[in-house]
Amino acid sequence: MHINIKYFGQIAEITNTEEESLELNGRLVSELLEILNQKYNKLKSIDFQVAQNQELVSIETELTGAEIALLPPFAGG
Amino acid sequence: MHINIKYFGQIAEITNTEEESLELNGRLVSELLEILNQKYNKLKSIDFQVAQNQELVSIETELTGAEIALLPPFAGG
Amino acid sequence: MKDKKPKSVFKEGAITSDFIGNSIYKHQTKTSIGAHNIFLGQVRADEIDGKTVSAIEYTAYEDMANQKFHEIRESAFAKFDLTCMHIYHSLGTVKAGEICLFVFVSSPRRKVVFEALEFIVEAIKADVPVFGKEIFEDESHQWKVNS
Amino acid sequence: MKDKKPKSVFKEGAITSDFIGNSIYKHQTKTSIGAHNIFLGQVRADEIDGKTVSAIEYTAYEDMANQKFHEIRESAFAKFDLTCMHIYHSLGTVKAGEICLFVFVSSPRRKVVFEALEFIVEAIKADVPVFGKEIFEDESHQWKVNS
Repeated sequence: MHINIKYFGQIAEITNTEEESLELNGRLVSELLEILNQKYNKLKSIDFQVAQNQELVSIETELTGAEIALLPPFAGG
Repeated sequence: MHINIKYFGQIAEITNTEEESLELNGRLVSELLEILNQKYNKLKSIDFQVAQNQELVSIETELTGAEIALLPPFAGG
Repeated sequence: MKDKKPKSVFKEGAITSDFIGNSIYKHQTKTSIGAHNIFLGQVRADEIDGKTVSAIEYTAYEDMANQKFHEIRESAFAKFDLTCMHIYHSLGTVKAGEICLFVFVSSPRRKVVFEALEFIVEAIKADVPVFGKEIFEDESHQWKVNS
Repeated sequence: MKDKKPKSVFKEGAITSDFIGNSIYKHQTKTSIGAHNIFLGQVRADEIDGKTVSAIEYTAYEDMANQKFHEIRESAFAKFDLTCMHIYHSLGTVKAGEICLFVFVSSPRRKVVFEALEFIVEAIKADVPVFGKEIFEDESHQWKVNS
């Protein structure tokens, strides 16, 4: 599956990019995160949430092919 | 006792003055109000509070000679 | 930065949006503030028995009112961690759509301003001897009562 | 008078006191309004480990953020009897003392605006993907987290 991933705030600092695409065999958000943890070592030390198609999802959620975003703690206002 | 009385809002409309002085024999706020009720007939039909020296008081309060005010319902804001 | 000195609360006529904007501007030098909360009372063109309110004419027992505003101010500063607090109330004629009450509280943190503002506005409505004559378009009137 | 259409919430840079004053002014034609309540978030010059915050640089997951703002707006109108509601949030750099969030609710009656404003501000803080980089005077930075 082809997945588009967006990074924000402190996460974009770690990945050093705001967006990338990955080709993936896994089925679950958790499998995508494993790959990203390998690619970006420092990700493990960071608190973040995952959104799929602009809605927060748990790591057990199935990937649909929609846009994924890694969101550090919110700081609006 | 010499009492200075202030009238506000709808009360001043009834008394047709904003301020007057009365010479009084009575001791209590209630006695002052009796006199005012006689002088201004329509006063009986109106809801108001009494302040003495700028503090709300009950009608059983003793007159001190300080300023009395007849205050209709508050409408600030 | 505490700002407890008594102020003149009453202003003749409506409180303008320029005055409010300027008051906000003046707080931008106070960099310990993280949250402002502002309440504005605006005169409603209520329809009552087929007649429409065109203005409210405010009067007050000014000495007692200023004393009450001062007490409200002191107790708000005692209860809440406020950096600043300002209250302005109109006297005289305020037309429908114009602003007659401006309450402005500021604090490092937001939770405080919500509680403080509501406390202050409710206290003003309940405790301050201000009277309002609702003037209708045909120049008849009735006396306003806070609910 | 209901005003439910989606709006652009994000503004580049600080929200000025003129903009806020003007927004208040525009509501003076809406004579069914009796009470406005305004929340302003201002950037604090916090001191952290001896360094002082000079600005916050805001970024957002804009598509999701606009969707969340829209949901907050819809649910506020469903819960509360509001005449109008406006939200503006800064993106980019906002200096200490400048305003980064402006939430404005209006209703015929005051009780409603207090509840509605707090509901909206808390929802923005909790649900909207906005990120803040606190820039210190020496140009180092740390990432802001809402408490």
